[in-house]
Amino acid sequence: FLKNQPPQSRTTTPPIVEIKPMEPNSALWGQNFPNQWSTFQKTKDNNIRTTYGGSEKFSHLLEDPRQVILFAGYPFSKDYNEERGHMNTLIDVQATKRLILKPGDPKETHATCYSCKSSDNPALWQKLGLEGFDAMTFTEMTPNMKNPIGCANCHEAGTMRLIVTNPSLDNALKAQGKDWHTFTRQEMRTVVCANCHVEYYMVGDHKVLTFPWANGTRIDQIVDYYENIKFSDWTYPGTNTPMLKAQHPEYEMYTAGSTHYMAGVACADCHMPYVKDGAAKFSSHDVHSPLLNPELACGQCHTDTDYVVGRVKEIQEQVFNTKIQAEDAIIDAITAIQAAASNPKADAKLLDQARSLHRKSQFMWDFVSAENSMGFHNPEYILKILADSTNMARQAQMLASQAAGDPKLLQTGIYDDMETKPAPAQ
Amino acid sequence: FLKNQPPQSRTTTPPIVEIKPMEPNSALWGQNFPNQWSTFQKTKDNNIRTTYGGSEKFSHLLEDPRQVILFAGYPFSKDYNEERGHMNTLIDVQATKRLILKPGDPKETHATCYSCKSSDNPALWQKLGLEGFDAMTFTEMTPNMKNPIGCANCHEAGTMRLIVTNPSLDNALKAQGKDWHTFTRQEMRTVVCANCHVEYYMVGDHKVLTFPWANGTRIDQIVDYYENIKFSDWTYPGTNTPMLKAQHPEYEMYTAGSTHYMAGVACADCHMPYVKDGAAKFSSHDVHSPLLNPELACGQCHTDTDYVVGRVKEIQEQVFNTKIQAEDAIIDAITAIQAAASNPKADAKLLDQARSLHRKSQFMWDFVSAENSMGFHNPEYILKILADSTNMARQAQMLASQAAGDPKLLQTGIYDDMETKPAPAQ
Amino acid sequence: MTKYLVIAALAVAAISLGLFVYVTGAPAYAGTDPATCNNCHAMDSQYENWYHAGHAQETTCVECHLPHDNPISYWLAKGKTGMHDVYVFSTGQTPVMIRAKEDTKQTIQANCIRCHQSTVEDVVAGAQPFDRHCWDCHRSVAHGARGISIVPYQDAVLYPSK
Ligand code: HEC
Ligand code: HEC
Ligand code: HEC
Ligand code: HEC
Ligand code: HEC
Ligand code: HEC
Ligand code: HEC
Ligand code: HEC
Ligand code: HEC
Ligand code: HEC
Ligand code: HEC
Ligand code: HEC
Ligand code: HEC
Ligand code: HEC
Ligand SMILES: [Ca+2]
Ligand SMILES: [Ca+2]
Repeated sequence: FLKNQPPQSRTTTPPIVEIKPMEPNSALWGQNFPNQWSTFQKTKDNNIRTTYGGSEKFSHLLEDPRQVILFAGYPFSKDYNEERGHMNTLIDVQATKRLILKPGDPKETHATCYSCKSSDNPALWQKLGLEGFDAMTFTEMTPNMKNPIGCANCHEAGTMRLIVTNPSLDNALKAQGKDWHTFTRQEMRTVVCANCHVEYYMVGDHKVLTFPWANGTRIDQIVDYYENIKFSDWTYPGTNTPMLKAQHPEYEMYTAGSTHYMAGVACADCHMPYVKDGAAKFSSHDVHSPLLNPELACGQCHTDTDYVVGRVKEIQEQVFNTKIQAEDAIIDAITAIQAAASNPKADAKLLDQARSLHRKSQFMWDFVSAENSMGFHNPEYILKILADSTNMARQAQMLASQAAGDPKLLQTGIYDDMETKPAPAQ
Repeated sequence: FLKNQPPQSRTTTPPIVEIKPMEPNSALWGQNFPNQWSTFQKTKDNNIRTTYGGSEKFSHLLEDPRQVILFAGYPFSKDYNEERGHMNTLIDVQATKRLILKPGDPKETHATCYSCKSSDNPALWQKLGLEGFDAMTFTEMTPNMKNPIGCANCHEAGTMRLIVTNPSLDNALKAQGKDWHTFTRQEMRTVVCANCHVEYYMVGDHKVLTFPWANGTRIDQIVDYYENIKFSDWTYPGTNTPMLKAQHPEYEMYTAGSTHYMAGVACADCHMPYVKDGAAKFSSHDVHSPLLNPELACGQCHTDTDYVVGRVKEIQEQVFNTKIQAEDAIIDAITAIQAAASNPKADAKLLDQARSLHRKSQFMWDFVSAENSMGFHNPEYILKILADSTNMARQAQMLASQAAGDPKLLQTGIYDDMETKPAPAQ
Repeated sequence: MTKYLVIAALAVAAISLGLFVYVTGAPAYAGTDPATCNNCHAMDSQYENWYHAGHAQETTCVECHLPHDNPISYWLAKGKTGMHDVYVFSTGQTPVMIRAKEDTKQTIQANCIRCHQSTVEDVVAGAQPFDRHCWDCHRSVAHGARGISIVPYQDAVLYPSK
């Protein structure tokens, strides 16, 4: 019976249909690669939740109302949800209340927000160029957005090799003197995710998508970068702090000397483990929390899956608790700075020092909070960042009190004392 | 291959000499077990230093003068050195300036300080009982101390099985409803170290050695324990804080859900790796830093020794930096509390809250600092403890400032601003 | 009573053996050639990793995976596990991750000690039972790195990069 086994199918040959470069329609690619396509489509309907992640679109603002305060004056205080699978990108980006679509509004949302949401982008970037793409408004771009994320965001048609498709990533690597064409296959299994799972900001009136990596991708290097160009996303109400918002820095966090990264493990090893279809083996394209299929995601390397999943629980709980403490400290600081700022006699120099610490402290907290593994991607690094963030927040509060010459500003535990917790802004 | 092996030294049969129960003289046991004895003797002369540990008897006070301030008013501000191998215990305990030997001095050092330093103890404990042993003064006990640590501290003569020899450990386990006789062999490979590598305090005038484990061995449970019995080691000068001193809590730290403990790894796996004499394996009794022989200590479990040793470096650096930040925060707090305490108008209630946070914050820092792996035994747990410690120290400073109604007490970075750093006390 | 059990056991053994040989139709399975195990791609990664680990020169699969205390238990086990493997495989029930069963681990451990007695008897001996697996420490000895592997076991074909 060993003879009449299905032959080991080589998933890469032979192509049934020719795929043209940057083909946006994943269904066409899918004819050549049914396994990858069928698993990819599962990302549409996943809705299982895990303790801190998973694929259910719950509201982070309702889960943790502290974030309503921390993002006050910024669209994230209105609507900020748990992310879902790759095929939901268009639905979700178009549904978020964070968008400002009123034509002519100086803050009107740009097409930049589509950068990481569609397989139509590679072709459009080639046609319009990065700046041309981003210069358009969100509304102007919408008609071009026919497909969510798809094969073309990660693969080169024909060869199927992994490639950098986002020009901003290409630029960011160049700024560090790196050329992704020289990367190994194993490196690409991580770098391909950096097309999107990275911290970013927008440059100039054309809102050109840029990654703040010129000094490197470690937290202190990114903070320095923003300090040097004096960038800020919004001004915090009452404190007048020029704030920074962090966004899903999975790549920066994971590659900052984490256990797994140092050991040569790639994003795809855990999030796209190999699965068997009869005799054929292929990478699951149903990308989601590895805690939903740990036998596959971790079991290939860890013989005792229950042990490692138990570790994840411990690591995440510890990070979660430390993260909440940082939030409480920042809220205490904000309240003090607001009081000091409204005090005409307050010492301006000390007040500015307080603001600068508030700015850094909240960005460092956000860098952890906006990262989506609740600490697992790099536990020690992340706990260190939270320790620093809390320390800075406390010092910011002290400076505010000194500025106002008023020790009454040193009240702590303000959030816990609130009778009613804040609801998402309108 | 299997035939031409060198003859095997059978440690189990037949004993060359009969060893009487609790025999203090290790040389006698050594006649039966030459390999273990010869490696054990190496602990005498080891003197290689590692980045944060090793066997060179350097002064922690000269390395980090902050600790002179933190231990002000307590003997640890006079003399606190890096520990060495097991055969140096008597030399080192008798040489330390921390002893108070003036007869009749109410603080005169008790024999309790010999508890973990000699293989004469098991016999003496049986003869005098724990309380009888500890009731004697250090000077009175000295003539009985003929041997440093030896076989009798860990092994049962005859069977050679690992046993709990320190009555205080037996009591502490009982207080948790545990009976070490039911422990597995693998558990004993960790528990045997808990005869000594644990946090402890002394009860009553007879200074009875006790481990604060009744609520459990996690940091918060130990803090609660000391809070409930209102215990304190000394009163901090100027602040009047009732302080707690932590001591080498390797066992508590390591067993608090660390990566390795959860994976079933024992102290002896890393600190007493098997070595070969010809073909025969035995446990190296030359106990020291595994970084001095990582190929043996880590190499069998981790095929890539350089990788794991590199990880240790990263983990320890991160913990070290975070630890120093906590020290700076505590020193800032101490300075503020001293100022507030010397202010007659200061609010007594707020001042007491400040003291209570200073007490907890410094004990938690010390629990990490007095632990000897510079974080490696349990990186995440330890970074969390440091984050909490720093957060509490900052809040202690704020409360002091509120108590005195004086924002000038909020000065930070006091240690860095010092012209001359403090030298060990006399 | 026990007499009947023994007979029953032998009967079962005989039948299963017969069945095993019949189903596979490959007397080769009575042999010890690791390549035979590898006829089955379910065994690919174990074969691969065994081939590249320290034991390949000296030690075949069955040296570790079948009891060697006496021929009876050897053939009983060979029939039992062999039947099991073939059954699970040919009925397409091959699990996501293949793991050694508890009794398999005991068999393996006994074999480690059988061959390495002179090396380990001093540490295995003692008043308390030696209650851990050799490969808790020698994680790479049999099938490549264990718990620390950075190369997923099961895809030597698709994933040769490391
Ligand atoms: C060693 C395994 C591992 C590696 C490597 C890894 N991750 Fe993760 N990732 C996890 C785990 C575990 C979680 C937590 C899932 C949860 O909480 O449900 C997670 C969570 C996430 C999430 C949120 C998932 C959710 O449930 O919402 C994203 C997004 C993510 N990782 C992206 C990445 C990216 C991008 C990389 C590479 C830069 C990466 N991961 C590398 C294991 C890994
Ligand atoms: C083209 C941009 C892009 C690329 C490339 C990309 N992602 Fe994502 N990813 C997203 C977006 C956008 C979402 C959120 C979709 C939503 O919530 O609608 C997401 C969601 C996820 C999630 C959460 C899924 C869930 O069910 O919660 C995981 C995990 C993830 N990505 C991992 C990866 C990994 C691993 C890679 C690389 C192999 C990768 N992503 C590459 C943009 C991208
Ligand atoms: C550099 C790539 C990139 C850019 C640019 C980007 N996103 Fe995303 N977006 C992601 C990734 C990756 C995720 C999934 C991880 C997460 O949600 O943190 C995501 C998730 C989302 C989600 C679902 C989760 C949520 O937050 O509710 C929305 C909505 C969204 N993005 C909207 C936007 C908007 C609006 C903009 C422009 C301001 C934008 N995105 C710009 C990469 C990007
Ligand atoms: C989020 C990024 C991403 C998207 C989108 C994506 N892939 Fe992949 N794909 C990968 C990664 C990562 C690998 C592993 C490559 C490697 O191991 O070198 C891979 C591997 C493959 C392979 C090689 C065989 C295998 O399974 O490892 C094929 C074929 C493939 N993908 C087809 C597709 C098709 C068809 C689509 C669209 C339906 C698609 N991919 C969408 C990231 C992606
Ligand atoms: C491609 C191989 C690979 C995959 C896949 C993998 N790991 Fe690991 N894991 C490693 C290596 C290598 C180490 C480093 C420690 C070592 O050398 O043993 C490690 C270490 C760990 C540790 C110990 C470090 C710590 O912080 O406690 C945990 C926990 C862990 N992995 C959990 C997971 C989980 C959970 C998954 C799946 C979501 C996973 N791993 C997937 C290879 C892998
Ligand atoms: C997984 C391996 C491992 C385990 C298990 C382990 N340790 Fe360690 N230990 C280390 C490493 C690595 C260091 C750091 C050595 C250095 O910094 O030079 C260390 C340091 C120490 C030190 C200070 C050594 C020195 O150089 O001064 C002591 C004492 C110690 N450990 C005792 C213990 C005790 C007691 C246990 C069990 C409760 C234990 N260790 C468990 C690896 C381990
Ligand atoms: C009887 C008490 C006692 C027991 C039991 C004990 N230790 Fe120690 N250990 C000490 C003392 C005391 C020192 C410090 C000696 C000195 O500095 O003079 C020490 C030092 C050490 C050091 C530092 C050595 C160096 O060179 O820096 C290590 C590592 C260590 N012990 C590990 C262990 C381990 C592992 C176990 C259990 C297998 C253990 N100890 C059992 C009391 C003990
Ligand atoms: C419960 C066991 C225990 C008791 C009781 C104990 N020690 Fe130790 N001692 C240790 C261990 C373990 C070490 C090694 C680890 C370390 O130095 O942190 C050590 C190390 C030392 C050292 C060498 C390192 C240094 O600190 O300079 C001295 C000196 C010392 N002890 C003195 C004392 C004195 C004085 C007392 C009584 C106040 C005492 N010990 C009580 C267990 C104990
Ligand atoms: C606690 C960890 C540990 C366990 C459990 C363990 N070993 Fe070892 N073993 C080691 C170490 C460390 C060495 C290296 C000794 C040396 O090279 O000096 C070793 C060496 C060996 C060697 C010699 C290797 C060579 O290079 O010559 C053999 C054979 C061996 N072990 C077999 C076993 C067997 C069989 C068992 C189970 C009964 C076992 N080991 C259990 C740690 C362990
Ligand atoms: C600090 C604690 C400690 C001291 C002191 C100590 N041992 Fe051990 N010894 C151990 C541990 C732990 C083991 C491992 C036991 C096991 O694996 O079950 C061990 C194992 C042994 C074994 C069993 C064979 C082996 O090597 O694993 C012998 C024999 C032995 N020791 C003899 C001695 C002799 C002789 C002395 C005095 C010179 C001594 N020991 C001192 C902790 C100690
Ligand atoms: C008896 C086996 C054993 C010994 C000995 C051992 N380890 Fe481990 N180590 C493990 C296991 C099991 C894990 C958990 C991850 C996994 O499953 O691979 C681990 C994980 C690790 C990790 C990843 C966790 C992290 O926080 O990054 C590091 C680093 C590590 N070990 C270093 C060491 C060092 C250094 C030594 C020697 C001083 C050592 N180990 C000795 C078994 C061991
Ligand atoms: C007919 C295909 C096939 C052949 C030939 C085969 N195996 Fe397996 N083997 C399997 C499958 C399928 C499983 C999974 C069974 C399970 O986990 O229930 C397995 C599981 C195992 C296991 C782990 C489960 C257990 O029994 O503990 C071992 C060990 C094993 N095989 C060894 C061998 C050895 C040794 C040989 C050669 C003498 C061999 N196999 C030949 C298909 C095969
Ligand atoms: C049939 C006899 C036999 C069995 C069964 C066996 N070994 Fe070995 N082992 C050997 C021989 C012969 C060598 C020498 C091979 C060499 O050095 O290339 C060896 C080498 C080793 C070594 C040192 C070389 C290396 O690869 O690290 C270790 C450790 C070891 N064996 C452990 C084990 C363990 C653990 C088991 C059980 C899981 C085991 N052995 C089962 C015969 C055996
Ligand atoms: C040196 C001894 C030794 C040899 C030779 C050996 N194995 Fe194993 N085998 C082991 C050990 C040890 C395990 C691990 C058990 C565990 O991790 O729980 C194992 C596990 C397995 C498993 C269970 C799945 C897994 O990977 O854990 C299979 C299947 C297997 N072996 C098949 C084989 C095959 C086929 C061969 C010959 C090509 C072979 N073994 C040769 C010792 C050996
Ligand atoms: Ca999600
Ligand atoms: Ca030392």
